[in-house]
Amino acid sequence: MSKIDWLWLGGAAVWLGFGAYLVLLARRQASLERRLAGLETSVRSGNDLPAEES
Amino acid sequence: MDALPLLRLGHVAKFYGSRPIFRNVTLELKAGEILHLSGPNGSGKSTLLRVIAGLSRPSAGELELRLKSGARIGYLAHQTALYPQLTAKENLLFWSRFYKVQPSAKKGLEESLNDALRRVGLEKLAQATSGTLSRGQAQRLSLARLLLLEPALLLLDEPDSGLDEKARELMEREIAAAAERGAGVIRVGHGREGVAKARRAELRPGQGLYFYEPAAAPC
Amino acid sequence: MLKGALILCRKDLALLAGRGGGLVQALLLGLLLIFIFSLTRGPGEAVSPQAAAAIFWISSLFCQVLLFTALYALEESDGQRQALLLAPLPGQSVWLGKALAGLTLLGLAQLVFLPASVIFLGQGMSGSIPGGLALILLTDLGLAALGSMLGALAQGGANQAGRNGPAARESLFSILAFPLLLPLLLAGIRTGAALFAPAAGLEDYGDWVRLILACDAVFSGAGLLLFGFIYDSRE
Amino acid sequence: MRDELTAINANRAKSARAGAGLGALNLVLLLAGGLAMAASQWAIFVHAPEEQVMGLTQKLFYLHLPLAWWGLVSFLLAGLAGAFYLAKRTPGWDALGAAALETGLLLAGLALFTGSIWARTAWNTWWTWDPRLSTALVMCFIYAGVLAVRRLDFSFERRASLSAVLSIVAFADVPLVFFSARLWPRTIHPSIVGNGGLAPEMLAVLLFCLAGLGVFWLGLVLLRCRQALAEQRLERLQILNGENHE
Repeated sequence: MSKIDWLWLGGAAVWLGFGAYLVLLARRQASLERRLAGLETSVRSGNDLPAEES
Repeated sequence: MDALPLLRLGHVAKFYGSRPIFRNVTLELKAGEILHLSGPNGSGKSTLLRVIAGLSRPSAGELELRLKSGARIGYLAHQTALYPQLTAKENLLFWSRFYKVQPSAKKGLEESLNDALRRVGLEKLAQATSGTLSRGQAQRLSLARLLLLEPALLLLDEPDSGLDEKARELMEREIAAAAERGAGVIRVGHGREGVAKARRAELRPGQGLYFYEPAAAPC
Repeated sequence: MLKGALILCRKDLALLAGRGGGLVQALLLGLLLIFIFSLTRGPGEAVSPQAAAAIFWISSLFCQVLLFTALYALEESDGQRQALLLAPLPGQSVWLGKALAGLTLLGLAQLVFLPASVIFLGQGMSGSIPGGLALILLTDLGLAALGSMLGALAQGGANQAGRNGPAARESLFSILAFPLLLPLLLAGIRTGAALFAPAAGLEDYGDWVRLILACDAVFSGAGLLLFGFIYDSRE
Repeated sequence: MRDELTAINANRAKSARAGAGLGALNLVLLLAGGLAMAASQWAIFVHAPEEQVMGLTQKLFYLHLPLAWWGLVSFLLAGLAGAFYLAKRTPGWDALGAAALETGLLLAGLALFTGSIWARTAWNTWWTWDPRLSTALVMCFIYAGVLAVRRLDFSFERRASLSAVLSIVAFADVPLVFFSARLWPRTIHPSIVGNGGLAPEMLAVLLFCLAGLGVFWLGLVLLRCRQALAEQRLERLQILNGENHE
């Protein structure tokens, strides 16, 4: 592995790392939205929803 | 009895997350008064006691405690707060050390420990490790732990659960004695047992406290 | 604050050192580690002072894991923590009481680990004994300050710890304690090595002592300021 | 009784409106950050002169330093968010804390990876007791531990309080780790990675990379923070639905 290869490896790792994290976030967001939507319909009407305790 | 109430609750509510446990609880308790609190399971009686004891923050409403400085709160929960490997007397000794237990009158600390054990009928089991006590005995030892501190406010969560007849009498006598001494008592229980003198209230889910007239015989 | 802490500490020592098996169990684990690590040296080979000091401190750390989880488990068996919160003492005195108890128990255990290291790992004690022991105690202060904090942390809310189970408590304590305590571990190893056999070079231990004092200050400060937030049952 | 509910629903609507505003800002930050980093990649190779001693591998430095720097800033943010949560107990601070922790761990991890490649090319060993490298490693262990605590099954307040306290303690521990790592190698003079004298162009490129990653990092933290707020909302709804009874 010559020096230039290491450089490529380093650069690629950083971009791949960010990419993988963004994909992970996107997937988690999708499942969150699906479950939120499911829950909101089964809970009584939205505006009568007590929020987090003070 | 001084006119000012010992304890005042105004529209107190408690949520778990966003699920209401109890709402709109308003109550005034004077020194020397006993309140018998009943209500269906899950109506939040135990949680209300925890809120009054200061172990749990109310989600809404005000809670006002007028305790003279140094006055203490005694909270008897289902859990006894006893160390299984310590003997009955050592348990009392440990908990009493946190409170400046002035041996009443000329009696020494040793004397007041024995006295506390005698009042709950455990004087013979002083050296028994509390792990070997039965549920009822442990409950009485835990009550002794509280009586030793002569609390100004006594909160009892089903104090007579698991007690036999004789132990129940001892318990009632001690609660009445505490009230005589000027302590405010709130005891949670089912049904109508307990001294007639007590005020009665029912914690109804979502509506707060419903007070029975002392004369009326509740169901 | 100190009065409440001392009452608690006395009770804990009576329970863990006296009746309960808490101290014995932690002691055995440490001894076992020292013995097992002694297998790393071939017959006749000597273990370097630094390696021996590292083994000594690693055993002390594992011993501390058991001690502090046991110390805080005492208050979880039947609602004792709730009663402690109702007692008229500031939250920090629970932290201080448990830290003092843990420090005493760890010290007792180390009184056995030290000779064990000399025997199993073939070490002399040619460094300055009083100086070395003082440094061990100073390092233990930091270990106990953070250990008492992490012990409370693993206890969960009213009964949440139950849901995570005791195993979660010990592992949680370890995965947080070891990296956080690394500076103390390094300092302990380097000064410990000097106790076993003072290195020829004039290594300046002043820096290490200053580091140990800094760790003690940071961890004690964290205990005093932050303990109240994690040791309450006021959901 | 009515006012109690309306007050609660009022701040719920407020956070919903804020959520929408954040969405737009978030997108801008992420895009701008991404573009800036791409541009910096170009600048590293074209604009920055090649360093005589280490040659090409020195260019990895333009990536490694910003990662380590913003990772540290992330952990500082997590500590501050923790302090604010303990003071104010509003769930928003916990969400920001969680976002900062996770993003910080990602950046520190990448910094560690590029750092070890740097060590590999500079001293052809994967690991040396370079103070910054070992501090980054220990920080990764500590913050991975903190994130593990967040995944345990605690009530919301419990998890938030524990995470806040740990974030503060962890950040206070970083300088201690750094100094001990510097003292540890027996060599008296600590090995300083040669980033002392930087040619002006190099410095310009470095600052550009730093700024680019900074914008991207901010976008990342905001994105994760909004997701944490959604997770909190989900948890509340589940409780309301009685899915996990007390």
